[in-house]
Amino acid sequence: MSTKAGSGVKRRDFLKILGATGATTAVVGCTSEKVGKLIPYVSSPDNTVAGVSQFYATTCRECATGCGVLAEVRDGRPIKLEGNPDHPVNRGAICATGMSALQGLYNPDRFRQPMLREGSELKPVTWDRALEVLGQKLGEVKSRGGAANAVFLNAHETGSFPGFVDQWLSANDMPAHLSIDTMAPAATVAANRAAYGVAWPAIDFKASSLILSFSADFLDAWGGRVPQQLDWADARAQLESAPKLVYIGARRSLTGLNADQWIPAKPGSEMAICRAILGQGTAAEAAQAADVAEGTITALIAAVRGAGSKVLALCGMSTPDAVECGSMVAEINKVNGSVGTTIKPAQAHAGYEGVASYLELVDATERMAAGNVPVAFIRNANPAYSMPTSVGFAAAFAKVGFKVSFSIMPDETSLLCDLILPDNHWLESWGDAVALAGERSFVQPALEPVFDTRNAGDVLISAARADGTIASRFPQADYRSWMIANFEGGATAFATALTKATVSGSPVASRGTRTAVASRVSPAPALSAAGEGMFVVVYPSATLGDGAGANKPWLQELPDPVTKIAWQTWVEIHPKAAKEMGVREGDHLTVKTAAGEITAPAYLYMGVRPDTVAIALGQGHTEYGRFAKNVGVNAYQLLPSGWDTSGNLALVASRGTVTRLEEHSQLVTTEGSARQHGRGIAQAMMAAAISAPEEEEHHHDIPGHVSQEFLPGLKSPVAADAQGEFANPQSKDKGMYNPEHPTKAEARRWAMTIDLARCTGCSACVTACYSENNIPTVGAAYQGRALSPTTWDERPGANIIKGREMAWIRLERYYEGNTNTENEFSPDFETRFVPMMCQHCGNAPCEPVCPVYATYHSPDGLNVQVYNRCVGTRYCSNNCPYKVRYYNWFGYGEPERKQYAWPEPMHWLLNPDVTVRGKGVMEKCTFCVERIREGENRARSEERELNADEFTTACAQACPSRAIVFGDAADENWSVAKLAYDRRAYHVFEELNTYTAVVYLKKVNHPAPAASATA
Amino acid sequence: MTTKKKWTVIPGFLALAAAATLLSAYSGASSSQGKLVEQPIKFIHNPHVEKLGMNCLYCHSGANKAMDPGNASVASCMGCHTVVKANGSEEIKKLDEYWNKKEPIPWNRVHKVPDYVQFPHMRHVNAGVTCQSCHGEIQKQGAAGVGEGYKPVEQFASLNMGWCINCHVQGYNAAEGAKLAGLPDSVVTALAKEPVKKARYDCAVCHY
Amino acid sequence: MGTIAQPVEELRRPNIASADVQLPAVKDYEQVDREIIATLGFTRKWLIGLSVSIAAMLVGASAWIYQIYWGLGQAGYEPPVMWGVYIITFVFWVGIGHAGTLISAILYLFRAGFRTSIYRAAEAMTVFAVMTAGLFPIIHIGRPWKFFWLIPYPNWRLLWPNFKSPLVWDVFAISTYLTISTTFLYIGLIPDLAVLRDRETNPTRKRIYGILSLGWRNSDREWRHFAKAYLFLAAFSTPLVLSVHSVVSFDFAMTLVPGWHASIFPPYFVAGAIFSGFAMVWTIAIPMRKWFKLEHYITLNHLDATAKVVLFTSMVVGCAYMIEFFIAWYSGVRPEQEFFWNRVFGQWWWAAWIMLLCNMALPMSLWSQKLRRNPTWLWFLSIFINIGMWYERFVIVVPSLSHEFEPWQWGSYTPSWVDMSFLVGSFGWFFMWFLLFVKQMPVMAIMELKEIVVPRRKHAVDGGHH
Amino acid sequence: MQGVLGAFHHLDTTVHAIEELKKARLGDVTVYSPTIRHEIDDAIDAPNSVVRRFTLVGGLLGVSFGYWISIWTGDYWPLVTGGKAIASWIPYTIIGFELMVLVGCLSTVAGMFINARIPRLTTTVGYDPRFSGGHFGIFVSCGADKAPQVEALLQKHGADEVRRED
Repeated sequence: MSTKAGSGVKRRDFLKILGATGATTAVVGCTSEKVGKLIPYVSSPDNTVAGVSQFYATTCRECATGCGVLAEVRDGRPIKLEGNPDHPVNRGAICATGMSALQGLYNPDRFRQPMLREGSELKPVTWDRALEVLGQKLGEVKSRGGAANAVFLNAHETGSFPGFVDQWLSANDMPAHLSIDTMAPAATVAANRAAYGVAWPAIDFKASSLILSFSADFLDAWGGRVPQQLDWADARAQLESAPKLVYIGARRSLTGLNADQWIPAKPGSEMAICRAILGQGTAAEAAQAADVAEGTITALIAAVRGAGSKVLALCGMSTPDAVECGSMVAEINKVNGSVGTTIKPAQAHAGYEGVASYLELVDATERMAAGNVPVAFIRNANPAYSMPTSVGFAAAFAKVGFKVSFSIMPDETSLLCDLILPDNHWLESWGDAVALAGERSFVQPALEPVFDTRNAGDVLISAARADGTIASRFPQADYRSWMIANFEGGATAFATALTKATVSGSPVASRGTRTAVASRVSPAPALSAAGEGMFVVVYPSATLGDGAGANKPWLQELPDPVTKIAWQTWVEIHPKAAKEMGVREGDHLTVKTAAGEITAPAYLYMGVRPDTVAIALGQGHTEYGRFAKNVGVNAYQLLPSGWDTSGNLALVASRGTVTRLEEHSQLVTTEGSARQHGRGIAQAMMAAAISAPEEEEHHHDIPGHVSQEFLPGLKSPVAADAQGEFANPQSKDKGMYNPEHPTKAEARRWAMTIDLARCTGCSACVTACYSENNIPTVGAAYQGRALSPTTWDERPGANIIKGREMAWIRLERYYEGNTNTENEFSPDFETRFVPMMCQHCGNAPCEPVCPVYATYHSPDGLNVQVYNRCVGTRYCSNNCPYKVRYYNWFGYGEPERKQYAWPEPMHWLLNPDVTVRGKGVMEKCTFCVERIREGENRARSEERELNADEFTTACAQACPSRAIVFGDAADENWSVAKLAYDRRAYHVFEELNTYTAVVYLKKVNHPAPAASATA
Repeated sequence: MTTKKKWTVIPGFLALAAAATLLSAYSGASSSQGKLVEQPIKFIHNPHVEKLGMNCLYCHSGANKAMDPGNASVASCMGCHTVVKANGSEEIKKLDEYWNKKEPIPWNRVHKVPDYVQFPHMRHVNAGVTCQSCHGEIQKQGAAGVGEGYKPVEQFASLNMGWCINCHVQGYNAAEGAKLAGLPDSVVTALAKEPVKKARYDCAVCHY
Repeated sequence: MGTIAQPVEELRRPNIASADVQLPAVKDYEQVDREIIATLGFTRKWLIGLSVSIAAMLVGASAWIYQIYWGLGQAGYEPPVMWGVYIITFVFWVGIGHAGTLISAILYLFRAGFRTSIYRAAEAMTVFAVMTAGLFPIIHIGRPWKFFWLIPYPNWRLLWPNFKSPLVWDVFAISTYLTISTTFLYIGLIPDLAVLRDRETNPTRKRIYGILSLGWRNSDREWRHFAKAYLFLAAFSTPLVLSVHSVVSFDFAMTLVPGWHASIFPPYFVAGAIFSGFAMVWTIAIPMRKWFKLEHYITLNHLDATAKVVLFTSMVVGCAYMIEFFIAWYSGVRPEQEFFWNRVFGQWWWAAWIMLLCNMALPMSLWSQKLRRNPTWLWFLSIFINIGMWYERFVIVVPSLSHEFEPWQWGSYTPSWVDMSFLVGSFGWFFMWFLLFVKQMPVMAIMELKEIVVPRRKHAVDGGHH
Repeated sequence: MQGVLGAFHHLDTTVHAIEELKKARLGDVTVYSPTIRHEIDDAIDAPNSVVRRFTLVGGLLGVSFGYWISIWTGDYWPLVTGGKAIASWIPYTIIGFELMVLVGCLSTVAGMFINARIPRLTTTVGYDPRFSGGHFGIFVSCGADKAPQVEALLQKHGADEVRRED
């Protein structure tokens, strides 16, 4: 099979391939295509009905957590990933990164066929030729006896594949591979191993009453964020008895913003605090080292003592002394007796087993630099990007005799290789994963490969079978057969296991053992309190990770949960420090450390110490596809090559100088004002007030608020609400719809509750909505507008700078307190996250202004937007107090326009149930009306009524906090009907009489657990 | 003073033009009703349906289960046509070719609603709307054979929004649908007594 | 009636003429014909002006094609500011379009003598301004090719427009206004076209004027019905003028946007429209009276009278500005208060102050009679008022939208080069029509001028109707 | 059309001629004047124009159509917007008003056209281009028998020119 370079797989070819191979998944006709063709199957696969979704259980491979996902497959193509409700790890939830795997699958810049280097260029070749070259080169290496010096760098994964690779390597007399996971919190893992004997003990938030987080960003990128968030939200939903969180670190991360108290300790001073807590030092020493009030430390010590075994201390630091500090944090748990209560080593998470240390990678780099490595294999790891530049990986890698890449994307490392044997995406692959010790979950293909790619396992097997000397060790034809052969119970049991979320058991093949690496360079020096310059905190991005997510426009477009910046790198600096330096937001700052320097615009953030700047990883790719290339800067350039005592990279390891440049760029932010101006959008109440009589707190902080009773029944007291008092059979107000109409649609009132006590601001709902509703991403550099007849705005995020992001649901992040930040540093501010989407008002201001009825109120309570009727006056948006209507400024859905948001084959992920909106049309949240209709159709086909909580919206489905509940408020059997009457319920802008169908439940605040008596 | 009232002609013409515009707009002049499309194989419904009594769902199996009715896979055609060769018909030979090449038959679409219309076939079929109500007397298509006088499937209805809405609001006349479907008179008369079936005419039923 | 016996020597007062604005330098009917017809015919300057206007119009036209191809994103819209230069310019031109019908209809009913000399030019200006304004709603919508959906016509979708939407009211108000003001202009033109037909020597032009004049013969019968029809048209146009800008103001006032949601909007907008319309009349009429040598038709008395109208409307507008601030303060509604503070001291403080300076402060100079009678000052003032009124709409549209209820969605706005092309194009389009008009049609109503000129009499009695 | 046409240069002589012609009853009198002069109106003493009836009927038709179309279309496909009544008469008043003005004005113009008999295709008979300039004109529609009498009358009143039309 040969395909020309750059030519995509044509739809017809795709159909043919599938039909011919008769795979379990296949494709039917273009039910949703514009072409006037009606293509049937050649032979129709079992249980497939055109236009009806099937769900394949598989396991997410985007991070080490190993969540179970369901791939929704329509006509042979996955169109959405959802959490698998049966999977013990994620219990149905899913994060933004996981959902965005689809954009990795359908990425237009993926390797489309094998490639071979000819001179300086990679040229497409056939698989036969590629395998021939591979065999030949392997033969050469082995014949020269260089096999022992081969290097195989694999992106970290659990399951059988690592063992399989090591088997293959050992058959070729090569050393075991290195499993690279730059996102793994290696210091924590090392400390956990030392303290608890496992890499990652289970964390029980619910059992705790006081959580100390030493930069343990369990809601951002530290550990398994979906299971952690689920547990955290459940724990916080206990309201009055919820655990309180104290966050200790120089930068307030998303986890920090969810904390009840922030102790802004200087980087490197955490040990002193631990010592004070453990009684090994005094509070005064700790306070001095950490540069915080002594009273705070004293109160903290008292709080920890008071909490006893309900203390949960977590350490997620990445300083040179992180392992030591982690051990001391574990000591706090031990001393308090909370091991086994809040920290459960018995229920370990297995995701980080087998991760190679940074030191091993440095060692391999040094061997390469010395010219000792004859052949190197790379699979989806990208050390040319994700290692401190000072290590010099790229230059070292260039000296490798022959470099083979199995990566799916043309990233910085792959493009240095000589032979590209593109692997299948995990959604096209067979595989397995072990997330919880002893629980195995499977990866199965949800579609035939999009491009001319092959599973790396299959390729390794063919290479081995081509080599007569070792062919006998690989009797199976491909990796799937190899897996089945190694599966207890064989093919039948295997087929059954595929439909299950997890099965007990472990992969048969185990990893090879790697030789320990001796440290040849001294570790990074500890951060000293007395040094020069500002602390430079580098942290993995909550959306892009360490950069692997940067090629996915959904993740690029998703604003960082803390800073709300997208498509950019920024330098966080405290407003006070900025004022002293004369820096305004957006002014370029050069941050220079001993290792290197970067320049990025300043973001004034009150959640960072004034002597610290913070920079996220993830951007600054020089390759890796159109969405990643030349966006932002790479913070790895700042990192010194030193490591901590466990041999892992310390991200917070240096001080640097920060200088202001004359240049200025606008921040690509979705943030308007971060203050509510007393408008009662994000409301909160103190935990103690929940059981207090209701009168005591009632809207007094909203000036101009019309004093009236909260009417969760969504019935307007003033205007004639369209649906009348549907909930009250005695009422004569039957609303404006014909109750006699046979369809009885007006009996329903679709509604939603959002519990702000649960919401963490993680933004998974945003990406879920993009995925479900075909929302275009608009921030890519090619999507900008014309600045003059001849020039285009090619800044990444140009449209977002213009406020044109399309997120139907957005996460607003409002601050309370700390209004004098530019003159004073204070850690005591509160953050409230509000998911804001169309409120589906009973009396919607947007509706009567539309001249063509493109928006109106449907009998079942939806504020409907009819795209094909819309002429685009944008009047509705002007009149929407919530500002949740989004406009198609360009032809984002038109392939012939440069702003097209789904370059081929990305359009394969489009949901056929949702219209792709044309230019000049208004769009907004529909409450996933396509899911409502699907549910109604299903119920109707089965000749029954809808069951309570039968389906939900995409945002609610994904939400790892379970903050969003959707349903029929008019039917008491649905959960939402009960929640809407909660004690904490309120409508946003109730005083405008919009009578929204979205009911928010107030956030619950707790007093600072370690409030200083003097403060 | 004036000799002839020629000027009266001008508003007359204007009125005529206006009337023509309105009429064409109202009658759905933009629709492709009556469209005939050549197909890669001259399929004939008539012998399959009337002669063999095959149910529509045999080939369009999704019609009562899914939004999309689906179309027979080449394999299911071959289920009969490996045996049934109809005296070496050219058209069946074409089918053989597709099967041998393992290629789907690229049928041309006849009935097509725009992308922004979500049309659930199963809701209609399950509600008792006969296929013929929208697709015409499809059982008679191809009665003349594939030779001279062959007529491919024709777009029966205008598929205009007004056409859809009319049925949703006024209700579906089951007797008329049954008559088109060629059901026995007894059924038709029985159905005539039933009340018409109305449906929702909310925009968001079809447009989302 | 016993009029037959009445001595004809005592001249009856014409329909319009109050005695206050007379034309002493105009002696007889023939002079009127001669001097007005002298304004017609092409000149070099005129051709240059026309070319410039057409070039400007083409800038706008190409911008439109460009924008339709790419989408509205090429304009400077920056959500939440979903309306921008197009709506501002729309309201600006609708406002300009108010003076003409006001002068020709309302002042006709009020028998304001100074209207006679200026009403034709003002009415033409109205028609062209409304033609310009009418384009902008189409330009501003996302799918201009679907604009006809706003018009109620029977269709196969069985769908009708939403008559509750202020935009549909707009469609009705603007199209009615355009139709009526065009009709009004044309009806008034018919007798003058007959004059041109009868004086014209070029056979082609004569034929064209002949067709346009519909065979008008100045007969008693024609005059009788003409006078009555004209009166009723004026009577209908009077509330229409007031309604049009009220309806336009409803586009804003019917919403709940802070800064828009105000019951004062209709009178405020109407006053502003008259204000800006008169300014535009000056912008056009002051150079025209000079270049066309019509100073003895549009006398300083005329300018003085119009200046008083401007002074009055300026005070109404200024009062409305102040009332908005007062209400915002008095209401105690925080979003409202914050918005108005932001209007004057926020991001667009300069726009608000341009508005206050041009519309409130500068027109106060008209308290001085000397300045009221100084054409040069009036012309410069008219330019300031035009700018001020454009900014008034800017201040209403942009800062209000950028600073609504939801602080998270507060934003900014910068017009793009495409927006500006449309602004330039709108002036090109307007002046193209106006320039074409002034050289083909009489810029003053010949028939009405004759009405106030003392007719020739054999047995004249001194005094006449003076 | 047969008759006698007289052109006058002065208003007072025209008025006197009209008055005398009316008394003499020599035929239908048509008066041309470059502009409206009430002296001439008074001399002719014609009945009030019927255009006002067209206006009234047009206005009433317009306002009823305006209300009807907005209420009927709202009710025809009842879509609820903003919880407002389907037939909201207050906003529909605007439609009613605008259509009243529109139809009222157009029927006024139609009334004027019909009553004034325009557009007419020719002006040559019984008309002189001077009448749109500085001259007044009187056309008396009469047969050849009465023509000399009319000519005499017109000349007596100081007509600049008198000619017969046929």
